[in-house]
Amino acid sequence: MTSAQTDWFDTPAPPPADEVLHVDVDGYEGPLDLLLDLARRQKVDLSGISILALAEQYLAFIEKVRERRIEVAADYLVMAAWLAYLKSRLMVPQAASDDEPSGEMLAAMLQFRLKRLEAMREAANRLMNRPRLGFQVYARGMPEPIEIARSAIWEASLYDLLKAYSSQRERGVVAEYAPKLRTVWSLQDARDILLRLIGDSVEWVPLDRILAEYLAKPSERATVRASTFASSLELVRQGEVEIRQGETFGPLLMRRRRKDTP
Amino acid sequence: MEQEEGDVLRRQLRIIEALLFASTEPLRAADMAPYLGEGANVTKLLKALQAEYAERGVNLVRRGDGWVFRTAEDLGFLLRREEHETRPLSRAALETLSIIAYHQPATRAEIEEVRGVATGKGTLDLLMEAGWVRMRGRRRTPGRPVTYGTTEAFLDHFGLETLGDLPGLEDLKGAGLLSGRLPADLQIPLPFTGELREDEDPLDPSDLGDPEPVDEES
Amino acid sequence: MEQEEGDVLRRQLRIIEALLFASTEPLRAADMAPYLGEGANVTKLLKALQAEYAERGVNLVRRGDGWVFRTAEDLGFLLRREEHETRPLSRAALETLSIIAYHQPATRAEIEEVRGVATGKGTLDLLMEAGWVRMRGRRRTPGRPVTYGTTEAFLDHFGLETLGDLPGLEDLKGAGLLSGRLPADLQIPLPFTGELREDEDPLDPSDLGDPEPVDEES
Repeated sequence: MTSAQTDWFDTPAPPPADEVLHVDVDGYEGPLDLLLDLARRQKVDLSGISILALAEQYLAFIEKVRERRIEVAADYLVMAAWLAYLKSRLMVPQAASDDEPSGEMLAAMLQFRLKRLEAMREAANRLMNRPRLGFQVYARGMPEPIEIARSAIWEASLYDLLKAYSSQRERGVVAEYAPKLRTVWSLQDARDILLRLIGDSVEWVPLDRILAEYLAKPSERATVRASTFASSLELVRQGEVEIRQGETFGPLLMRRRRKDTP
Repeated sequence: MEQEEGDVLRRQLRIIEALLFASTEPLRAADMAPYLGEGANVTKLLKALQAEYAERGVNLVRRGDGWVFRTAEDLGFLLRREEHETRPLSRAALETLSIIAYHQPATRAEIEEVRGVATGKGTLDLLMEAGWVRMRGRRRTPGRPVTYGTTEAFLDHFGLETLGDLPGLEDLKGAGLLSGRLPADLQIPLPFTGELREDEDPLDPSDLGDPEPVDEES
Repeated sequence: MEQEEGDVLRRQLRIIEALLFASTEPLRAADMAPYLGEGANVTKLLKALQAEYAERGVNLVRRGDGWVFRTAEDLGFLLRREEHETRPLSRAALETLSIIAYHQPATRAEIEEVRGVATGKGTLDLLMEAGWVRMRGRRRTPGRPVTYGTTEAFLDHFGLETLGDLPGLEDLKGAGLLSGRLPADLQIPLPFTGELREDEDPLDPSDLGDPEPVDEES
């Protein structure tokens, strides 16, 4: 196997130092879009791109995003896992007995997909730049009523028909709508749990760390934060705990109030 | 020099030709002048264009102060005004038609059950008149209600080869026509494409004149 | 005799000219044939008329199976009106449109494979509502997914005579970028595209989330 001497191992393009990646995935339409954007930043033709470097950039990017605790859709993580796998295939020489696709093949395929997406994007641009009807090209402004023999007096398209069908089936569904039951922490529950978790600790501890085990479930995260925060204000008022926040949007720190202090 | 002048003239003619063609109302010479550059003699250009179109199927004619393209008068037989304009199908008719398409053979009661409102007899009549819906037979249940189905003309109009080409649940979701948040038991039937289903009888001979026993409805 | 034939031809030309000029939508040869009397060669007439208008400010253009008069493209900059699109297309919609145009017939899964992301609600149905995209039929594969393609209105809007005029089509074909599937030697789908081919095993669970090399054999 000759995997060690291929294009994919060419010197990785240096990451553009002057360009700070926006640490946010909201602007991207999926992992492929993000990868294409990263590839574009290398400012070379897609055919000459280093897939290894690209994979590293993607992994670094996702890592950075997660450090900032920005939630990343599963798609991005699956791609990250796959790229990590690809990286391993590219860096480890392939055993002759190995039936799995070689790293080069996987990389070539990713490159193909990036090229294809870019080509479609360019095609869309070229389409929109054509002389379009109603923008640069015009139809007869004053059509004259000429009767062209048509088979139907009534006009309806397949789309109209399907839309009519779908919307009335959905209408039927809405009538049977039952609100989804969600777990909600009552303020009393939140107060009890908070007091139990803080215990007698007089150290400043971030609220999120106190609540770590409860915050793991995404479906309950909002109610856990909201209810405990509201309860904690009440506890402060009653002189049970103290709260501190160093900066705007910084972590909320909490501790048991020492009884001996006035 | 003359060649150049001819080119300019040709270009000016093309411009007023396009302007007149695309305009939604008659244009006056003054409306067109700004498009032609300085010193253009619009009236002369219009006369020239009029002469070019004089023998064609479309003529350039004056309407008050304005100019407009109109079908040549001797071809007026081609024009038939407002008599048979195609009209969009009403929502009620579209809904009824789509239910018949998917749920056929369907009785009127079944159509109403899906729609949740009474279906006026006029709606079914209209769909039958349009040639898209037909009476198929009678359901073998008490009252022997008439069953409705779609016609060949229906397939033809909507560009379907067979009823099996109607998109199913997943397709409708995929096209964004149905939202994802639907109960799992929501079903979209496969239209029955055969001649008569086992629970259907052929139409009675007397049905052919009279679409359905007249009953009172709101 | 020849004179007479020329007269008939002239009259036929005037008739299709009038019909086409009067209409804002493309007309098919079959739409016009009934007005021409028997034995008229509509296609030949259309070509002749197209030639007559080739240099004018208004041109006769083909749009799929239809023919229609449109203002000349080179005058576009002059006629350009300050109109704004009522609803500019989103990037997702634009990409989806071009994928359908260049890959048609394309299923939703194929569109998603190219974009690497699920098609949001309001993309396909918006394109269908605009009249540019239609459901064409079903793919003869398991599940029989609906296939999408473009319409004549799409050709008309973007000024294309046929799909073969799509910009860059030949280059893209040549580069192998339009094959519905990946090139034969590259058929290893990414995880997010769904199925694996029968000759493949999925990644081990341990591959996921472990960025380190996992190859133990070598």
